[in-house]
Amino acid sequence: MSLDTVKHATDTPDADQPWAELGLKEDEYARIREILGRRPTGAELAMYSVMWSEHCSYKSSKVHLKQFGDKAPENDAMLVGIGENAGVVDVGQGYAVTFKVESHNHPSYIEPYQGAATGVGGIVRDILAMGARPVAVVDPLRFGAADHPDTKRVLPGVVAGIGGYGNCLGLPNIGGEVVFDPCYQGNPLVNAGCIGVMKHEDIHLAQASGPGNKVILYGARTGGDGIGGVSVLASETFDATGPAKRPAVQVGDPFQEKLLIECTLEIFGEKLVAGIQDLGGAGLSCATSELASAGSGGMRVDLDTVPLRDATLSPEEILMSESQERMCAIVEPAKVARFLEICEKWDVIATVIGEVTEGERLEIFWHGEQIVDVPPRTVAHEGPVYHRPYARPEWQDALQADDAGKLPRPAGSAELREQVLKLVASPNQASKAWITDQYDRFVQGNTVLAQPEDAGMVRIDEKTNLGVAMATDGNGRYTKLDPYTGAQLALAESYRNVAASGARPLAVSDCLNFGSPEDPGVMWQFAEATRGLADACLKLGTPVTGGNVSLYNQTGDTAIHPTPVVAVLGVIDDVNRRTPIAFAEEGQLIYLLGDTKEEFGGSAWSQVIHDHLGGLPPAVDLDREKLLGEILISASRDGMIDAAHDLSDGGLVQAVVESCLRGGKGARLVVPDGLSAFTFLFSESAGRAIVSVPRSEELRFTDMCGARGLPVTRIGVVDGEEVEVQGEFTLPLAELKRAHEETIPALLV
Amino acid sequence: MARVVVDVMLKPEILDPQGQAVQRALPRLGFDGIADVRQGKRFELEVEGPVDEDALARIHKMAETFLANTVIEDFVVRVES
Amino acid sequence: MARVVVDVMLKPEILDPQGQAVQRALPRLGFDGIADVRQGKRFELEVEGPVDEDALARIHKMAETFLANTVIEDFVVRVES
Amino acid sequence: MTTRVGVVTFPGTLDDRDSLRAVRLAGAEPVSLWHRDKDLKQVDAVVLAGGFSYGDYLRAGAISRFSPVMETVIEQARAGMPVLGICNGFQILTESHLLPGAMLRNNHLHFICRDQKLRVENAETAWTADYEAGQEISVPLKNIDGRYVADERVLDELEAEGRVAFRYLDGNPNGSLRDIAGITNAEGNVVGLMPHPEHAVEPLIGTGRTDGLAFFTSVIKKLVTA
Ligand SMILES: Nc1ncnc2c1ncn2[C@@H]1O[C@H](COP(=O)(O)OP(=O)(O)O)[C@@H](O)[C@H]1O
Ligand SMILES: [Mg+2]
Repeated sequence: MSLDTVKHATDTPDADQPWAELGLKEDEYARIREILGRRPTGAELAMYSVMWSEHCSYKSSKVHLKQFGDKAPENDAMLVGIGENAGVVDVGQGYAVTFKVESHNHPSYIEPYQGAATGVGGIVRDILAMGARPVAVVDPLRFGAADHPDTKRVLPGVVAGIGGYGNCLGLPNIGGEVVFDPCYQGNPLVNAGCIGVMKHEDIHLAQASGPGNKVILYGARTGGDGIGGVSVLASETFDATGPAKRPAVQVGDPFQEKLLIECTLEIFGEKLVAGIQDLGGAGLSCATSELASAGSGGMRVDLDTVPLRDATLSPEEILMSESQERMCAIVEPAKVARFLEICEKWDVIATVIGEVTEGERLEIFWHGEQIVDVPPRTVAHEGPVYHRPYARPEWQDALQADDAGKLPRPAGSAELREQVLKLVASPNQASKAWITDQYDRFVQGNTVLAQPEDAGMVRIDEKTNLGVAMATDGNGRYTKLDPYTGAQLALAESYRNVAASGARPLAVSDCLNFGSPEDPGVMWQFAEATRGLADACLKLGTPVTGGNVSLYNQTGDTAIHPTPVVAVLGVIDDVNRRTPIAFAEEGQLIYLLGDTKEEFGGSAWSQVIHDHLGGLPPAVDLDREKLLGEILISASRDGMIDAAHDLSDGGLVQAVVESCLRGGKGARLVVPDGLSAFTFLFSESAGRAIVSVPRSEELRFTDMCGARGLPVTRIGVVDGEEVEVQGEFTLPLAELKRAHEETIPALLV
Repeated sequence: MARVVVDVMLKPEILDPQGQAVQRALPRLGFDGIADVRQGKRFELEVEGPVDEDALARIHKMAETFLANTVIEDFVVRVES
Repeated sequence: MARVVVDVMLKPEILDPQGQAVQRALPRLGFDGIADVRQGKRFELEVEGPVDEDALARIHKMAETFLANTVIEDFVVRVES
Repeated sequence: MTTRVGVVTFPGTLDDRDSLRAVRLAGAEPVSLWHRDKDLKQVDAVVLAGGFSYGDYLRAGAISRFSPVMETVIEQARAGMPVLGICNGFQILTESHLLPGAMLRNNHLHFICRDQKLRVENAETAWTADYEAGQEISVPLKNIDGRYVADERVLDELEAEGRVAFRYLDGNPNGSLRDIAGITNAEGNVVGLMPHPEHAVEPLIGTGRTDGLAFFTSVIKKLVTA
């Protein structure tokens, strides 16, 4: 086939083009022709199709995501907001932190190990591209039913992939989630987040400015990986094989990425780059068009110079390739030599592939002939925007009317005891140590808290002990019952987890996992969830700094539960003041903070005991969350509490059991007046936490809560080797430990 | 008992970081003239009973569904003499 | 260019948990009659120039000092036809 | 004059900065060494840190073993310089034949990260003098290729000569023969172990224990009195 040059395209306006196969709609193709004033070349068509895909252009979600900016709370900490590779916040002492969560859902279903591994690789490069040293990763995960055979295939591969890649990069894994639900059968959710740290002056942006500056591609060679992956995989049908016979799966090389990190940080250290972008989805198409679009001029690229792993690749394929472990930098000519020298030191291949030009066009050449001549903004930032129709599903009312409060409750103490054991042993509530022990949480020597703590925490300055914390949460069951409230609950829980660790919540990233946007019901869930999240962020004062949307998570007509996963980043001035979850000191008093109501909709109890999902999720009170957070942070700062654990799915009893097992100490609990033992133990009312208070601090602590209007109830004492609910039952720690720890390994061997 | 060998290699178009690392190390060790290295897996199966067409078909199936992930890997089944 | 294959297997007396894990999984997947599975590595080398005795001797040396760790592994060098 | 302890960075080394920190906290001067340099910058001792040098491709430690820096490290180790190999460093030491045996995939096939109890069997090496023989310590363990194997003859010899330096307690985490977590050469200057003492040097970080610090104070003492 002869080369489809710009000239050839101009001369053959009526040539047939496979725009539909590439996932473009008729009107989109027409718009491309209009923008260019001619038909696109094959390379241009490839670029537009991939950049205008749902995955890259956010065309279905954009109109809703706008709220995160429109309703953003005043926040002096925000240094870089939505739109860059990741948001950046000021954490004091001259430090800035960048963080983000992304999805790699579908690839992880097809090839669990590589899909998950490259998910980690991708998010780490995003963080690196901001100028930061990556310091930790987190991995919120969702799988099908725990006992489904396919979960046995997918879960171990995903976990090994996340571990295999993250461990090899030397990034401590400090948190995440593992949730099982049949709704994720065939559509597991593999989200991965990363935190990076830099000094303010080191912030880098993805823009190509300064005509004459060189464009340097560095890292791995370009191969045929994942071609069509972005446009086809993340597009309408999952089983389409794409435009080329190339593999849709990328294979990661964490070793190469580790070199890329160290090499890039050294380059940053010598201030050698004017702009930088990682190569992720849509590869060079994305990097060149985004850099040029965000910059001041145009760009010219010679594709022949791109180092290839496979010499047979066509120019279109080179542009679309999603080969991993690559970065693209804009470098002043005088600094190129030093740049290349550092790359050589780290055994990283680096090549000048083009330069920034005076013009306003992105021009790409192949064998001396021009194959791309486009206005970069139209590719990268001015893609289509859909206002998809949305409508509250017909079944929503019936679902909400199916009140979980009406479910039969345990008849007596014996049954209550049995249900507690069943709950803590259920796959979603059981210990995830079998999984998290496959992740290095110690590397870099700065990990203060990691799993199974409420939030992960790392020290970022050894002299001052400044630290950052992160938690990720999401509850698809709550969100299915009420998407607006469910999204707010995800934020509230994550916020609460960070505060419980002693850190001050600062900012938010999110990964919005939903079904097909072409289903008006799903679109309604999406609209409600984003509205809920934006409203709640405004109220809590924690702006969304960036995130990711994953749509089409569905099989046939059946979508996953809407699953917004929310990551909250917090800061702590002195990590010595961090609060662990462990009840470690006999005789300390256990207090319950917050109000407990009859709230069982979407609860773990309703799922584990009755396999039920219905009613309304717990009510959200964001003022209360804020107050609870302030109390937890003050109490930690002033040394009033030795342990804190937030209450969420599984309710109070789950939290008490976890704190007891973590500390190796039992607890004697008294059911507060006015509550049934059942409600006390299993209710999932939000805005609550338990704390353990040294006797010497009791008055000071309760006075503080009283003065600030936070309900505080003394519910027991840390003591013995069993969990006792007075007048109801006792459960030896050893029995609880077995129940809690044996489930996951038994499911997966 | 007969031995059947299943060789599983990454498809040619798939990145093989291990093979690359090995290849890059060779010149440093004084071994020149190796243009490419690919690293794969070799499974040696001890098969009970006769290795007839039927048995081979079953092993083929096993390789396809379990020993190899055909999204990224090719495999070959051979009877070892 | 000629292809030389180096097969590296754990010595028989060394425990091979990977092979064992594969073998244990087989009956669950409906594959019976496999008495033992050992998992090893296969290297495919693309050799520039003629694969004569000299070249083979060098590859043998490479396998012995580098591709295999002879404390735990055995290897075989073969020219692929 | 302060003791200078070098920490080698290979491509893919991860725990080099942690080891440098541990050296500093122990009171010595940490010195970074680079895999491409034969020059050891006049250090008095060397730590081969943990990580995935060369991605652990081929075999853990197999490619690093042939780096320029290792030529000098091997030479100096033979001449008596204290060398500590932690995790990947231990793997490099066995691949270099400075220590006998080899490291294989864990018997359960998973990466495992946990707090690991050990018994110090030999408190006379350059790196363990600040422990008591028989002392029990806890330090993090994290690896996927941590199963120590050697043939029976070598194992018997190690036991007979008191060269098993550390043994796993409370459960063997990976199938290492005879519960061996670490060994020393006959002279006691070269020590390798899979667990990570450099992650157990500060009260707040990691497991919150400082049981690993004595590795680094031991070598300082040894060098000062030497
Ligand atoms: N996939 C995972 N990776 C890392 N840590 C995880 C993962 N899954 C769960 N964890 C950790 O296990 C602990 C318990 O998880 P979870 O019950 O979801 O916490 P919470 O209910 O407080 O949000 C937390 O410390 C969490 O970060
Ligand atoms: Mg929590």
